[in-house]
Amino acid sequence: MKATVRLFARLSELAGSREIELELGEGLSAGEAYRLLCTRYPDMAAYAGTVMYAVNAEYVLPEYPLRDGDELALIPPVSGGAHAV
Amino acid sequence: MKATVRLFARLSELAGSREIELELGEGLSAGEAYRLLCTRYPDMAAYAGTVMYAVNAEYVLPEYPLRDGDELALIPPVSGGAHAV
Amino acid sequence: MLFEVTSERLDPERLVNHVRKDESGAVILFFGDVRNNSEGRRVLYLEYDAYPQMAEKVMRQLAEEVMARWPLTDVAIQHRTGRLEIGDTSLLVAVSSPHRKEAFESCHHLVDRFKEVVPIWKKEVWEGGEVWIEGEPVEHS
Amino acid sequence: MLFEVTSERLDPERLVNHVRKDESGAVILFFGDVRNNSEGRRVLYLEYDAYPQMAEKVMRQLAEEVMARWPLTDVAIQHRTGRLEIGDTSLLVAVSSPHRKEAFESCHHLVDRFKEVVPIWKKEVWEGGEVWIEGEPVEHS
Repeated sequence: MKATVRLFARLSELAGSREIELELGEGLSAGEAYRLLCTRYPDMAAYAGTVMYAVNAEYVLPEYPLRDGDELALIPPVSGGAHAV
Repeated sequence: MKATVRLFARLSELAGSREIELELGEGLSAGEAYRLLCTRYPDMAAYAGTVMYAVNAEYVLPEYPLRDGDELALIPPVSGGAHAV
Repeated sequence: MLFEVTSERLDPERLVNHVRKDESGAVILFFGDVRNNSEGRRVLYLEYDAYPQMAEKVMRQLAEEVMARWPLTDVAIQHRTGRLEIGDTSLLVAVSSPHRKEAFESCHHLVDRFKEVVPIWKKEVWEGGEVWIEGEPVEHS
Repeated sequence: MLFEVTSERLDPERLVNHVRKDESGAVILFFGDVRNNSEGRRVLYLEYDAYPQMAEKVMRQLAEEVMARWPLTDVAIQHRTGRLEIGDTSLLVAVSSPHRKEAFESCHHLVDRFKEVVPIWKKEVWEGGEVWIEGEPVEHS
């Protein structure tokens, strides 16, 4: 099955891309997909304790099983709003 | 000596005027000037417990002695800002 | 700092531009608007009276009070007088500061204090009656 | 309600007009502006990245959260993306309610929650370096 992984901020810089198509084994979880990406982009492993997961624009737990066509987003700690306010 | 008394809101309606020139005895206090006005406009007496005094645009105590040329303002309880917010 | 009592329509953009500085990360703008009801009465319009010279002086004192208590970058206040319709803005308070917490707290405090001490009065006009409001009504939330 | 992530300059007037209703006596508008310094560094500009579809969804969830907790009349939120200069506004939050207390409390809460969960990120660029900010820095006041 296929999933699209969306990357933002530093994660997209590490991958050199904002969107990656992944070919995955059936029932692979969001967290497993992230670890798979870490084998391609080892610097992403620094986010192991802090990255959050969203599937189809909703936060999910790392155990969430992906389905064909899902959009998985890797969410590093957010920092919207103004500057240190 | 002379003082100008400024009236606002309901007090100006009771006096039918926003500004009154008062001829006063030397050293009369702000509170005494108010009681003098109450003899002319008896309905003003309802404000005895709540009216505040300002002389030359600064809040003062009722005992404050007026001087010639002072501008005395009788300040009913204020209600600026929006509507019951 | 900017303090104004005016019979003109208030100008939120001007206040915000006035308080915004390069070192301010947060600006809070409070609008006090005329509501369509008060204690169950359907309000038609409000009429504001003021002692403008004194009101501007007291506004400045309040601003100095909060600037001494919170690390703010600037404060501006405008109040309108005369007849105001439903939805019109009677009071604008703008506060800027490096961090948001101080901006929220000080702006809230400023509005509370404004209603206690600034010599401005409103008259409510509803169908079949009117009354000068004296003192701030208790909040029913 | 109105929730937007946009690369355009934000529009405070539109947000205020959106949340203002005949029964709202208070409107609070929060501006998150780009400051010229951060932890001692002189900031040149900021760059914002976002996951817009999800950000707008999360903003709506936050708004529903506060509307359930406080008696508000409406909420609107806008966030800007791309390169922002010192003094530019990155975040606008507008809240309206019949009484001011609820407006202040809920707007403050909304901004706090926004910075915890909405998928938006900023990169600080200063002379000789840049860094993606991850998580909200601790406030030094």
